[in-house]
This record gives sequence, C-alpha cells and structure tokens, in this order.
Amino acid sequence: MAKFAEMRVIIGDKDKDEEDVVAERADRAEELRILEALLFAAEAPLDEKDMAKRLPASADVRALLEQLQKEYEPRGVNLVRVGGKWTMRTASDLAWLLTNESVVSRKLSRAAIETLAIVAYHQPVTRAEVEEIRGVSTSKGTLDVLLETGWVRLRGRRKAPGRPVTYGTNDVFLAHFGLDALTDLPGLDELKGAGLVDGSLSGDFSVPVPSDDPALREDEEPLEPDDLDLGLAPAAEHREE
Amino acid sequence: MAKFAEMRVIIGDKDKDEEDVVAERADRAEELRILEALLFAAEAPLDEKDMAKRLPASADVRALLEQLQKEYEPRGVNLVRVGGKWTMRTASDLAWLLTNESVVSRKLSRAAIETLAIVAYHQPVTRAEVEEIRGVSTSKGTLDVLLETGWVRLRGRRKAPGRPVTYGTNDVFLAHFGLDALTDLPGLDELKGAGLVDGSLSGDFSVPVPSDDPALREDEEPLEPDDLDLGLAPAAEHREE
Amino acid sequence: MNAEMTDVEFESVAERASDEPALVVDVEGFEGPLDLLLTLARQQKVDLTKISILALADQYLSFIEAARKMRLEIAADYLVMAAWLAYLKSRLLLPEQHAPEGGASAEDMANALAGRLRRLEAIRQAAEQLMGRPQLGRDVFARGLPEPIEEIKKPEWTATLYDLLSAYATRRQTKARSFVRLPTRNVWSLAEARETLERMVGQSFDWSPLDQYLIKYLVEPAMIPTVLASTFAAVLELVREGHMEANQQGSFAPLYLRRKQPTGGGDPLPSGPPAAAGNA
Repeated sequence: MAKFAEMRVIIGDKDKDEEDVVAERADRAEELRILEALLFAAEAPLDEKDMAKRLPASADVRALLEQLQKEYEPRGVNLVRVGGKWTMRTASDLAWLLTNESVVSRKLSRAAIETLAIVAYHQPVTRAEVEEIRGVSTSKGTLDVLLETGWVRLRGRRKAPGRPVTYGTNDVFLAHFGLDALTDLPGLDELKGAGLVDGSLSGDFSVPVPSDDPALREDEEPLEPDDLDLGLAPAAEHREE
Repeated sequence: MAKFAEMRVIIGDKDKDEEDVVAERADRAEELRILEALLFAAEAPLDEKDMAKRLPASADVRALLEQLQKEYEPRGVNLVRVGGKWTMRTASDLAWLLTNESVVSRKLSRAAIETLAIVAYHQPVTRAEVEEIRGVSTSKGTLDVLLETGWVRLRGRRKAPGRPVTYGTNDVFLAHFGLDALTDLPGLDELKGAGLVDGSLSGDFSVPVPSDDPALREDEEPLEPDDLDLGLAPAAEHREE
Repeated sequence: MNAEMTDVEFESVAERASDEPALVVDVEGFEGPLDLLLTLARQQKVDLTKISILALADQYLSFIEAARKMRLEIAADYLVMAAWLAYLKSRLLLPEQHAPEGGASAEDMANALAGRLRRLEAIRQAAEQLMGRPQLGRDVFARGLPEPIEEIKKPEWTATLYDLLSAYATRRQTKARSFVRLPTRNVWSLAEARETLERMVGQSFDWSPLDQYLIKYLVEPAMIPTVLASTFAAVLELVREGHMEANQQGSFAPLYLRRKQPTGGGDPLPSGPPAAAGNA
C-alpha cells in the first residue's frame, strides 16, 4: 500500500493523474491474475522469489500475496503459507467433503507418531535420544517408515562417540501439516515447560529450538555419501552406538 | 460478476476493503465454496451429477457453476467446460506463464559456419550457389538454423529460372561478430597474413569484396509476403530450383 | 504389596483390551515400561508433578509380578525398569544417610523419573495435536490437476569470427586445390596442335609468325611450354608432309609459317627471304 501511495505522489505532478491511477489499478489486477495463475498451476508451494520473476520488477509480491490471501479467505480454496512458501489449498473446514479414504489407510503406528513428534520437536535428534524419551528401544523399521513418508530426513552425524546419525524434518513435513515454520508446531510452549525443548544441545539461545535449519549445528558433522542409502534401506543394520 | 473486479478497484480505499470482505463472506453461498473446493481438488474434470451428490438436493448445480464461472472469468484461473465436464484452467491469455524459457548456449555446426561465411562473403547468394561454392549439398536445415540465429535473412529472389531465394546477413550478424561493417571482413591478403589461406595458392583464387547493401540488386526481386514464414518453418519444403 | 491397588490396575488393563477376558495382563499393549508407568500414573488422577513415585513403583512391580505369575513373556526393558524401581523403592524407604558415596539421592532419582514421565506425556500431547492438524491429502488438498510448467530451451547460437573465417578459408581452399590439379591434365596434344594449325594457318598464303597463332592460347602462362612444344612438332610434321612452309631467320628469331604455295612462288618474307626451312 505504501508503494501505491508513493507512486501516486510521483504521478500527481502530471495532468493525467486520474488516468494513470486507473492504469495502475489495472496493472495491479493483472499482477494478481498472474499470481493466481501461478499458484493454481503449481505442483508444489512457490516461493516469493520465483513468483517475483514473473512479475514486473516494481511489483510488491508480498503485498499482492496478502491481498490475494484475503480475497480467497472466504472461499472454498485458500491461499496459505507452508514452510515459508505459498500454495493454494482447499479450506480445512471442507475436509468432510473431500476426505480421502485411501490415504487414511496409510495410518502411522503409535510408535511412529511418537517418534515423528520427537524428531519434529527435538530436532536434530539421534535414535538414542528418541529411545531415551520414549523409554523403549525403537526399531529401525519405525524410522524407516518415517523416512519413507518423506517427512523425516537424515541430517548428519552427531560429533559424539559412535557418531550417531541425527534426524530432522523437512519442507514436505511442514507442507503436509500446513505449518509455515517449525515455530508454528502446536504445543511447543508446553514442551518447553516439560524440559523437552531446552536448547541445551546447541547452547545458543538465538537459534530457534527446535530447528530444521539445513545448516548443521556445531555438534553435527556431514553424512558420508553412502549414509543416505543406508538410511533408507530397511534391511541394512545401521548401528548408532 | 464484477464483485471481484470491483473489490480490486477499490483496493486503494482501505476503509471499504475490510467491510467488503466481511460482507462477501456472509453473502457467499456455502454451495459455491463446496463446488470451488471440489473443482480445485479434482484429479479429472467433474460432471454435474458428481458435484450434485455433494450438494444439498435443492441446489441448482448448473446455475451455481455458471455463477462460479462468471466470478472466475476475470481471474488468472477460469472455470471451463471440457467435454461436458467442468474443470479449472489457467486463463488462456496467461499461458505464457506455464512455459519456462531457458537459454542454452549452442555451437553452430561446421556446415552451418561454412554456409554462414559463404553467405557473408558472397551475398546475395542462393542455396544453389552456396552448394556450388562449398562443393557439397547444403541441407535446408542448415539455412534454417542460420535464419534462427537471426544473423541471416532472406533478401529477395533471384531473377532466374526457379526464382531461388537470395540470402544475406544483417546487423545482428555484424554485432555478434564485432564487425563495424561487412567490409571489415578480411580480404584475401589478410586471410593469407593470418595464415588462414595458403600463400602458395594459385592466382585464380579470389575472395569477393562483400556487401550487405539492403537494396536489391538488378538480378533480385522482392520476396512475396508469405516467403518470410516459409523461410522460418523448418518443416516446409522450400525448393530453390 | 497393596492388593487393592493391584485390583484397580487389573481392571484398567482389562479396559484397554475390552474384548479380552478380565484379569489379563497385556504387556504388549504398552509402548515400553515408561508407557506402562505413565498409564499407571494417570490412575493416580493427580498432576504428574505431584505424583507419588513410591506408589507408582508399587503398582508397576505388582503389575509385573502378576504378569510373571501368568507366565507371560515380558520384554527385557520392562524387567530392567522393575529392577530399577525396586532399587529406588528400597532407597526411598531407607533413611537418606545410607546413600552411596557421590551418587544421586533417592529423591533426585524419583524426580528424574517424574520428569521423564512428564516429558513423555508432553510429547504425546504434542503428537496428538500435530496429528490433529489438517493434513495434506487427508483434510486439505492441493490442486488435483496442476498444470506443469513447460521447459523451453531456447538456443543461443555461438560462433566466433575466427570460426567463421577459418571455416571459409578452409572450404574455399579445398575447393580451389581440386581445380589446380586440372591444368596438369590440360596438355596441348600434338593432334590438337596440328588441327589448330591446319585450321588457322591453312587459309593464309602469307608469312605469319608462329607466335601470332599461339596468342589465343597464351592467355594462361602455365600453358606456354606445352602449346609451344606441341605446335612446333606439328609444324615440322606439316612441313614434312608438304602442307606448310616454315622460315626462321636465325636462332631464337621468330618462326614464320605459311601455307605451301601450289605454284612454289609467293611473297617473300617481309624482312627478307627465308634462309632455311624447318630450322629449329
């Protein structure tokens, strides 16, 4: 909106003030159409930079997206932000209309759900840490199932005896649960209260905890090239201690 | 319709903006939201019967769809009917958004470079003349590639049996090769000096003084209006003899 | 051991597996000893911060005891926890001064256990909330028919001036060299020379220098030797056959030719009478 006002001031000098304003409104409408088309056509969430490439350099992409988000808010399809990107999604109150039975059949086990939550809220986390929180040994299969969903990834290795693999979530996880960022995870405050999320691993309170920042932490080191294969091969024995 | 268009035009008026959204939310029939979500999420175009099943029995599906179609008409995504079914599609005037042009640097083939050089030195020249100078037959494709580079143009037609097209170079050619004028192309002595031509070559070997004067020569006549299309269509058979 | 508590516990286990007969201890229904402890703790119906670890340890131990009596297989994890809880219980019941040197106090151990239970409960609640969110492909949906972006690779042609010139020069030279070879075959044969001489000189009764007839063929310097040689040989032949007369005034002087006079007479040479016919 600020930019809009500014432009008006600049063109205020001209006699053709009115005409220009009308033209600008038309431009803006066209920019919204372009964003609309891009967002509807996209197979995956789009980031603002990619969208900006298709718009005039002067366009304020963020403001336009917010405008579009508002326009779609009452509709059956909404514009939402997931993992810092933008995407169109059916309105969540219409779930009853569209609920897909076949997907429900791919239900996760209780162990897998708990493990997913621990990875999400406590990442980067090793299998031993997951086991410590759950108080039970976690089968390799459980982590494999989560890797297969595409929500959990191998991050690196902890700089500790045995160099255990660290796990974290990724953008697919955020998109699946409609989260813009990890800080939007529900119940994060309660977990902080329960001492689950304490930042003691990083020792640096400026780092949001949990963090899915792809950059490795100080206590992590990169995976070797063949770790990724191992991590996904269900049969492979893959010890962490 | 113009509910949406209207909303956009008043963007500048911040006071009215929010009120309008609230009013619209109230107005908006739940049926339209349902149709919107169904059409958006559908993996194939939907027929009216399928949509009617998800709506209250009293709903006039056709009328609702037509209303939705009108609402989306000015937008970047339209509601269209294909084969008697309904689906959402990117507005046809925005089809360009769905293509991503990337520039790939490609080297000209040996045959194309030779042909280009002959066109440059001997213009205006016909394909038959190029073949005579090269001593090998030159495919239509080679000349098409040269036309695609934007360096070679169709000049006219030779006043001779078969009225073959004459080719020449243009300003883009000069710019690409860093030439101020076509006469900057080196002559025989310079080619010899550069070691490109064997100094002991017999005396009848000569290099013409090139000219890209756009004026047609006496033995040329203008192209017909549709020659330019033909010249660029790779598939078109376009004989010179 | 408190029999009443054990009963309560058994009831709750029966509830978990309502289709099973009562008094069945179902260890497999739990996600490990902490899960079992948490389930037992919930039965105290108090805030986990105020939980009685001692009571909890009792419940856990009696549960395991009951399971063992029924000869159920119990995973090692549960037995390790049972041993640890039995130890903790004994420590909690003993006066604190008996604590081992440097070790954690029984109270610390109890608090740590309570903390772990709180943490597990918190993560479970979080998991529940997370799974309760609208999920993509279950509750909310992306575009069913996305329109993929078509990649168009636009070629940007490159060539340097050097490429251009070297290609041109190479091609032109290759072509030119193939012509250069032609003159070597282009020998002025004796037959050709004779035919030409007969045609040209044959009509003239006047003396004419040989060179004049050759001019037409001398345009190309490379041809001079072959034309000269063949023509001279042809002249000698024609003279011998009596068709032609030749005259040369001296060595390297121009050679004059004329058709043989039928009468033997004719004009003398412009510069004097011929000295010796056929002199080369």
